[in-house]
Amino acid sequence: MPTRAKAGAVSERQHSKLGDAPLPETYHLNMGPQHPSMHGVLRLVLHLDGERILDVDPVIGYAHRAHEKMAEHRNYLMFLPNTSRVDYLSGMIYNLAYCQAVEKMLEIEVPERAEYIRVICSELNRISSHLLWFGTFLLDIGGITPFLYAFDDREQILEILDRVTGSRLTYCYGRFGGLTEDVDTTFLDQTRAFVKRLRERLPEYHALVTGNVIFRGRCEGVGVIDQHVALAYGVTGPCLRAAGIAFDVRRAEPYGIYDRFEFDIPTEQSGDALARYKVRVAEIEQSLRIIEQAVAQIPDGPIMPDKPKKRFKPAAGELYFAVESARGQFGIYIVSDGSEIPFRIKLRTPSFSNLAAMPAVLPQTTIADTIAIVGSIDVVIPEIDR
Amino acid sequence: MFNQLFGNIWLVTLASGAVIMGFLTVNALFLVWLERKLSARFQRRLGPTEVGFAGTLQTLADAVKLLGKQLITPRNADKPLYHLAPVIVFMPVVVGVSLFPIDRQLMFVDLNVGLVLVFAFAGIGFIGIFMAGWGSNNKYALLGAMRAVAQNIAYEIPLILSALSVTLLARSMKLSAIVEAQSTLPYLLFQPLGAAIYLIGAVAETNRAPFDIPEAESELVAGFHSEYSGMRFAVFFLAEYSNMAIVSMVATTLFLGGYHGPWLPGYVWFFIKVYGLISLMMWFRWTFPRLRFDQLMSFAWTVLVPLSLANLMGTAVVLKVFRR
Amino acid sequence: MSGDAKISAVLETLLAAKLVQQDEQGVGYAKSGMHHELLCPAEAIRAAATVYREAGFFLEMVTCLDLRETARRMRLVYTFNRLGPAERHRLFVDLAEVKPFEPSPNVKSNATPATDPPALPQCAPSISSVYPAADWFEREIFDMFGVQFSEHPNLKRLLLPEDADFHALLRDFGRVEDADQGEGGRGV
Amino acid sequence: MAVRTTPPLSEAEEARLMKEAEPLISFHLLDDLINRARANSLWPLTFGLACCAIEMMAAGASRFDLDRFGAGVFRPSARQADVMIFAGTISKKMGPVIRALWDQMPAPKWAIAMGGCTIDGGPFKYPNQYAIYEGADQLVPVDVYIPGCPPRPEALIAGILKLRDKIKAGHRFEEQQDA
Repeated sequence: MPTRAKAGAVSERQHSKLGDAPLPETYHLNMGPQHPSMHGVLRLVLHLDGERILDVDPVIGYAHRAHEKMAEHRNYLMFLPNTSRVDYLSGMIYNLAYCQAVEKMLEIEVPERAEYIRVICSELNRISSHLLWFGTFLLDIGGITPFLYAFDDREQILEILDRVTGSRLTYCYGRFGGLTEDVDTTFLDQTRAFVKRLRERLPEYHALVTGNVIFRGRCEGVGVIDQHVALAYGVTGPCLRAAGIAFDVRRAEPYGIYDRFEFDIPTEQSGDALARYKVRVAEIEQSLRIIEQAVAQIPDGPIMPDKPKKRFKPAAGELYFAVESARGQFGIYIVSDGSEIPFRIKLRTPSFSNLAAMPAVLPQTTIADTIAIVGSIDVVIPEIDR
Repeated sequence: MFNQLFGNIWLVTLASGAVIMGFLTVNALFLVWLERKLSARFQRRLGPTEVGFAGTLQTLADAVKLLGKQLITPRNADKPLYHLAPVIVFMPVVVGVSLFPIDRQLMFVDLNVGLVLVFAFAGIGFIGIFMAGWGSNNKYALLGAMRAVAQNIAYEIPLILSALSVTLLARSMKLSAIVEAQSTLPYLLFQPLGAAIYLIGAVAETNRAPFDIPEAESELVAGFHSEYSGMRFAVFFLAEYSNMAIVSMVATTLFLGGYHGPWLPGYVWFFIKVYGLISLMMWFRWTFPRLRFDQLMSFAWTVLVPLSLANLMGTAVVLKVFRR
Repeated sequence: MSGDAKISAVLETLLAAKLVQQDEQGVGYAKSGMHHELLCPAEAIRAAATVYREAGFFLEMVTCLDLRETARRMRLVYTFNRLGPAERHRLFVDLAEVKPFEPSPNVKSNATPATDPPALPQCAPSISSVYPAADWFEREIFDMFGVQFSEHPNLKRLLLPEDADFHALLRDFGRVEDADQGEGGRGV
Repeated sequence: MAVRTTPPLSEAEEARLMKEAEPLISFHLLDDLINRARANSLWPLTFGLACCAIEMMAAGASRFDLDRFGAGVFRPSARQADVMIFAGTISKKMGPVIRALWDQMPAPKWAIAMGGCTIDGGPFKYPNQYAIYEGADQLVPVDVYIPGCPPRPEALIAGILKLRDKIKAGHRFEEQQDA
């Protein structure tokens, strides 16, 4: 930085939405990639007038790990561990989504019991992701204690999943046709106990956060993503439902056995940060409902097909398979050339599209709002960068 | 008190300075430890446990470590301002502490305009903060410093207005006289609104959550002290915790009756009240999210300032009508 | 309007205006997760996108396939879907290969193009003016495949460092077979 | 060319020389004190790269509580941090940023490589990969390596305790190993 960073520095930016003429009294602020609120390594280049944002340029790619290139170098099974590292917060959902996609290509039947376990684990994972979001979002707007409460409850989920999958975060639990390990009664008991515990804890969350005047002041009317913006940018997940569109892949094109469960799709109308908060907290409750039903109905039986395939060699063709991850629609686009190695795997990740909408949302807010908005979108950077 | 021990004014000044510095250092070490322990309790954790009994030496370890850290001066910094800032931030604190009556006979300086001096010196600290923000030549630091100055101006007004209504009651700006006037009942009972306004203003004056926007960690990295390392950073820390002690001392003196209290010696009561208030401020910090800057400002100008003005006017009218 | 009617309305518009043609290779939703697979000439993609936009579809994904090895072309894949019961349309846009493909000496190419492909356009028009979502997708494709988009407002690298001198997802970039499998090489 | 050799010293002579070589004033005690302080006050930089960052957060949260060891004060500004925990994959784009951050930290400073990616590229390592640095030690000197993908929070705590022991031992680390 050769010149003094004064607030009076004149902008040289040419792409400003406010016209090409340099504005007096504006400057650039580089937020990230190392910044406490950028959820890892997101970088926002803000064009500011005082604390008011005129324009924003998200810079991504700081966690690019070449998942899609790796897919071209490994066979279908060997790509499995990659999937949960794409979005490590809902790794189970991604892992199982990939399994389901490959199963669809290979026309493998999955046993009933495995399907139920998949639903339970996915929903537990969704809750743990939402709890982590709850904590970090509050941390972003300055509330430190809720973060620790949320992590405390999240640890219960990790303990349950750790016991059956052997991993706390980056699960590799699914296999083509089923799962690696069966669950036992302890797992089901722990899950029931957790559902009960979280039901008791949710009112505490509401008491601490939802009703707080400062919290509402920070979130109400902030960062509105309306239906128009959502449609234009392909925003999905809780951000879309907060804008009043009840779109959930679990309902729109049911996969696995989701059509057997009763659950609501929570929606809000206002599309602001508070609406996104409310939708996510309501989704935790709906996930608890699904878990309850699945635990009650789970049948006995095998968790893998009787004669599991040894070689996975789908016929030449293409497949798009979508699931609802904790952040929105996660799509896997697999192109097979008939060999054991995928020709191409494209991962359509929800945060990529959700974050792309930021240049439409952030201008005319303040720095503090930026933090709240990016926090409320719930981005996972390696999922965007892949 | 020291006047009787030493005749020489210079010796007295030196000795008082040493005592105050010692007190402030121990106070900050204790408060940081207390804050970490308290926050841990609020958050289902343990807090420091390893260094010393219940982690009591943890903050000492932190301080010694910071002493031994490299001091970095950014290449493009405005060096005189950058180096002076920590001193300017910390010095008023030392003066501030010397003004309070800790016990009936325990007081470093007793001035007629004690209250005015306390607020005057509290204002100087913010010059230091602005120097730090400007001198660092860092945009985050500058933003933090600008926020700090705006916040200070906004909150000092209700703070002083609420203190003024106490001086109306006590008819003095001498701190010892204000305390003596509360020998029967603390002014908290006569000035509940003033006390509430003062408490809110005090939290804002010390840049504590939910008003910690000048150093808002999640927004401005570390705010105005983003570029300070080692001991210079420690001085900012020391000043922050000392400032907490000072605003609590003011509140104790103005509203809680200072050293007055049954059974226990005066200085014990004084410190019980001071640290009780500090704990309250810590409780705030670990409970509330942070306000946005414009919300903070509009809260000060549209709510606190009119309220404190009304409180002052009301007090004046009531006193005029009913006293004698 | 019911879902089916909506789909057929979109399709009719597209086919009537000769924006697309039905892809005979389509195998249906059960097999490929796609309701309709359509071939689209590059110059018509923006008009097609406008039709989808007006029918309330959202842009789910844009990606690219490097088919130089087998068909001497790049293929863009656009996926449109509705925010409701799934109605997924896939549009293919074929483009000329970004640079001639030279098979690695270690690899035996099992399919060689029989004839030169018909002349294909070098780049596709950007649809980011219709769907802002396409902005980043197109930048990613430019970054990873080197495919250009005309009239894109800000076509620069998205994921790789700006000084990178390669396009990572091209099939002939970073072949494992070319790598030194000696010390440190783990093989796959 | 003949090699000139020095005659071997007698034992008494050697002892005398060793005694002379001892410093006049010993700062062992002070060194020890400051090393102990440093070892017990390791403030990490708030800096997560990928998956491991979540486990780093978990290590700081309620159940594991890094603050017990004085390592729970995550500083967002590099100027105030003592230890950089590499929590996640280091992409080629991130490398220069990490160098800059490392250079911004005041001495003495330490680095912990958390997880497979920061040790040798971990799961993202394959021949001809283009995206990541295969190990944090390609960028900065690393003091402690913690294996795992991601390592459990207990492992991170163990790593921090290892670093603590390393700092406590100070310059006399080798001496202690001899004894």
